[in-house]
Amino acid sequence: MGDCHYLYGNVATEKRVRFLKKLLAFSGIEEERLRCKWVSSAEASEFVEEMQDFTETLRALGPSPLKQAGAQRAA
Amino acid sequence: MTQNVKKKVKELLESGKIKGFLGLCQKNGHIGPHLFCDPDDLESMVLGDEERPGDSRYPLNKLLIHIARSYPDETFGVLVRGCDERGLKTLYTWNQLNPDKVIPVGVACPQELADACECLRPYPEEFVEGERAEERSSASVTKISGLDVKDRFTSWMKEFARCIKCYGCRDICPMCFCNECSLEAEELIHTGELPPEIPIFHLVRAVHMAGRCIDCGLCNEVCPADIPLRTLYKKVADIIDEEFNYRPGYSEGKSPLNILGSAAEE
Amino acid sequence: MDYRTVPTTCTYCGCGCNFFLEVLDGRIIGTIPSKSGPANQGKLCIKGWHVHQFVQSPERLTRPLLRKNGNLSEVSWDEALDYTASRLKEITSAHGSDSAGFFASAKLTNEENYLIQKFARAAVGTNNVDHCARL
Amino acid sequence: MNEKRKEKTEQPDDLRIGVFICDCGSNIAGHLDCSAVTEYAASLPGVVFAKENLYTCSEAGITEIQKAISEHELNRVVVASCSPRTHQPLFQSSCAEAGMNPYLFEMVNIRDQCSWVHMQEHAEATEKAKELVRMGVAKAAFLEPQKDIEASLLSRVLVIGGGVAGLSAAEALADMALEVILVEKEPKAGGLLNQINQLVPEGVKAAEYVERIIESVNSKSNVTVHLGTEVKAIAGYIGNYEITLQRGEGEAIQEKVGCIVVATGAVPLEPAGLYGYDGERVITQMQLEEQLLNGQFKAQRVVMIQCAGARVPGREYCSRICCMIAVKNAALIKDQDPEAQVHILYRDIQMYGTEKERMLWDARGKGVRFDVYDPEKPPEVKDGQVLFEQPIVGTKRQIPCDLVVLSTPLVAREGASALSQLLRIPMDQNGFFLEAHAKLRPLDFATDGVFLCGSARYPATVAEARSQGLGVASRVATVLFKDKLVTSALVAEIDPETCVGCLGCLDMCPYGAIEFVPEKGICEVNTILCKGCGCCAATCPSQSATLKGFKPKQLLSQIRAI
Repeated sequence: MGDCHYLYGNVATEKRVRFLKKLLAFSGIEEERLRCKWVSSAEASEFVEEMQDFTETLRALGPSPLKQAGAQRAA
Repeated sequence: MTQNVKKKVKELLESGKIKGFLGLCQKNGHIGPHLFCDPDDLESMVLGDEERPGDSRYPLNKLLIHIARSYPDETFGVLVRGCDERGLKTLYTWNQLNPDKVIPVGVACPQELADACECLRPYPEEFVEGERAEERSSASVTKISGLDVKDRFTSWMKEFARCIKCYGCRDICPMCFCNECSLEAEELIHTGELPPEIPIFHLVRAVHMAGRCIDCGLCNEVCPADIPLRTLYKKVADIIDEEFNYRPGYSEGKSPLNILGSAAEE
Repeated sequence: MDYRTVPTTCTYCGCGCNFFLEVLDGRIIGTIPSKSGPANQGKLCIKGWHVHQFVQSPERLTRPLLRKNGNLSEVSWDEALDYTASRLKEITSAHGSDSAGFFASAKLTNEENYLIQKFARAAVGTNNVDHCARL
Repeated sequence: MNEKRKEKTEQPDDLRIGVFICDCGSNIAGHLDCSAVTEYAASLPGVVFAKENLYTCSEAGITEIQKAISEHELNRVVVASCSPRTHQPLFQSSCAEAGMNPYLFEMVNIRDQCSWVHMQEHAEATEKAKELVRMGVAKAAFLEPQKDIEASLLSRVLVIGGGVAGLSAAEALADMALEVILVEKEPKAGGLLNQINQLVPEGVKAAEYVERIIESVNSKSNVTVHLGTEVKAIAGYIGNYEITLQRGEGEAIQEKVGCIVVATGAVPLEPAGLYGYDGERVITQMQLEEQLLNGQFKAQRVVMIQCAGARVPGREYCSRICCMIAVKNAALIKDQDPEAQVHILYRDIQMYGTEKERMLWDARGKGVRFDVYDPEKPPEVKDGQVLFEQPIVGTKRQIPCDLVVLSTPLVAREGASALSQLLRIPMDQNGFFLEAHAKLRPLDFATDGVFLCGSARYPATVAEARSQGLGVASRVATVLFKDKLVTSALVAEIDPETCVGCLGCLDMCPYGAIEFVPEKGICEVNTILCKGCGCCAATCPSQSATLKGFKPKQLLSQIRAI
């Protein structure tokens, strides 16, 4: 943390994400759908692992309730 | 019930400490905001209770911004309840009012109002009228939090679906002082839709309330569709408190989302 | 310094919502819905919330316009009323009373709306009366 | 309440986009179908020209772009190839040569995160490349022409700190014919070297070494040295700083400089309460240096304890130089009196480089005893003895001694945080100044125009401080040897019409580039200081602050093209 090209950019992001996750949860959108991780360009394997894990998480959660609601509204 | 406020305002006006006092008065059968400038003209002053306590509250601190923008060198008095005072404090941190140019005159809310508001602090730091009522925690938030995530979603979707996009929640909000509003930004929210893009419209506003909403509840009161906005923003305030130990109007200083780095928080 | 909140009634539609206009030094700067307004109880629609904007809009018509040689031009009330009266007379006498129609408005008071229908029926002699709130 | 100007979100209708798809030899074309991507690009809205190149960055590729700009009257160019890090500047300047505003160029990376990571998935990689190109084209449609920002530069440098790092910087800068103002807080330049005995491995007397540099600096007509002076105020930004210096109670001195070098050094920890430190029987290496320097050293049995007050909770870093100093002094004591007993108790020995490693073996050869101790069970100093427990074997040892020397770390100066606020430069958790990048930009601060060298950054040896001082001079030269400062136009801007002066952006700016203008009641961006990070744009509640080249419209068109 703080080790950001723009000095404190990642700290600011982290704060917003912490807030947003809880707001999403309260609004009925699973907070697992939002994820924020820092992976440097030298950590290819971490990145791949993270992406695969996130894809798995999303797959397990199923389509977003927003998508379903949107489809209903459009119908 | 207004004797002490009137006395205090009379003193302030006569001593020349304030140019005017922004309070409430009864005129033409309506209770509404009024700027009292003459110490002999305080007869019509009321505290905003028509049928029930506090049922005629107005965003006086927001109106004060309008006046102060044109008269930055004058000092004004303003009627404050607990929430209004929190509003003032927060507006100071946002540079929208100058604390040296505002003299608040406080009233404490009766228990009935504190209960209805689920208010964490239904009184200002100092008050000349009323008695300190007991604080209330937010049962409405607890109720929604207790729902299953799917039910929470369905319930909010139902609420948001009633929105008629009147922008009343924003227009009445004492913490909404922007000239240009994200709720009207085409890039963020599709235009020409009613109800406005669900749930983006209301969640964008909720995000903007983070570190800012002082829980006055006026948004909820002006909503023609009775969307429980206050509950949503109460939760927003709870989250910021849980995560960063900051509650606008209660805590000192700026919102953690407006402070660089993490040193200043926690 | 002159700051007032002036209670008034919305002219947009026939609901009769009450609000205060915030007036600072003679300029309307904001709209505040009246909590004690029996029709709206502190609520407004999007049009009502923005009343203060149109009132002072530079594009607002403040004087009658009359089309002369294909162009709209500002004229006095007398000229406009004289012209309207003479054309109404001409048209109704040439084509009958039902050749004229009257369009009332939600922006008028009850009394004004009463007058316009009375004028249509009693003075001109037609039932061709309609109202924008019917749209 | 709101009279918003509506910005059109439809694409501008006069778009003429050219797209260039690069094979990168076989780097891209070997793993996806570049021809298909080119064909697809040609079908995108606004695209009037699409071309596949073997190497877009080659002479031929560049000529191709320039030719297309004039022949097809392109007003946007998108290159889909490698990382913008590598070739964006080349492509931009090539577009500019062909008469197109360089800010109307957009780059798409279909190599690093596309062809390279999907080497076994030809079809999928092709589809992904198409998507990426579509996003790039969507953004390009909303790009706006910009003008580079230019500002003047003063060819003068302020060096804060007259230790070996600051002196070396001043010396080198002066040799480059730049005007230098050197400020030293103490009445004498030289810093810690004034208290040190001699330097390793050459054995040069520290005072002589530093005196030579001081003389060299003093002899230069373009250096002004202010001794006993402190920096009181700093205003302005790269190229144009206004500084206020204060000598004692005297009158303030005003100076103007283009760049600032921070060389404020560090101080040895005063180990109050550690190992019975009393300054007589238990002293620090620094005090030992003074004894050796003044010939007052008399002890026969010496025990040195390493990491005294270092690498402990609250001060977890390694001070790097203490092992070397201990070994140096131990060897020196043995040289003076081979009969003397010197014991070094350490946790692990850190000798940097082969020269220093040699010193360690030499010291062992001279009979200096080394014993490791467990930080969980640090040695005890008691009644003229040092007690410690040998790890692994667990034997308790007692070493009688008449002098205990504590190797204490260098710690950040107390004044560092004041300077950090003056210059708005960051410090790490230990109070040392934080460079822009430990490996790529070790002598720069993230703030342009301010540089860093010596122990103010991290404990450094004399040789390191000297080379950092010289290095920093060349960093300054890269800025000041230009006629004017030219910076990217991709910076933040604040709409004066809609800003309400809420200061939301001001505290979020890591570069101090935002200022509140009370007369106007709004905030303004200093375009020279702005680095285009976008914190302000993300914070502004009214979207009055935006980042050029990354406006919501531009980013969202890109995102929505997925």
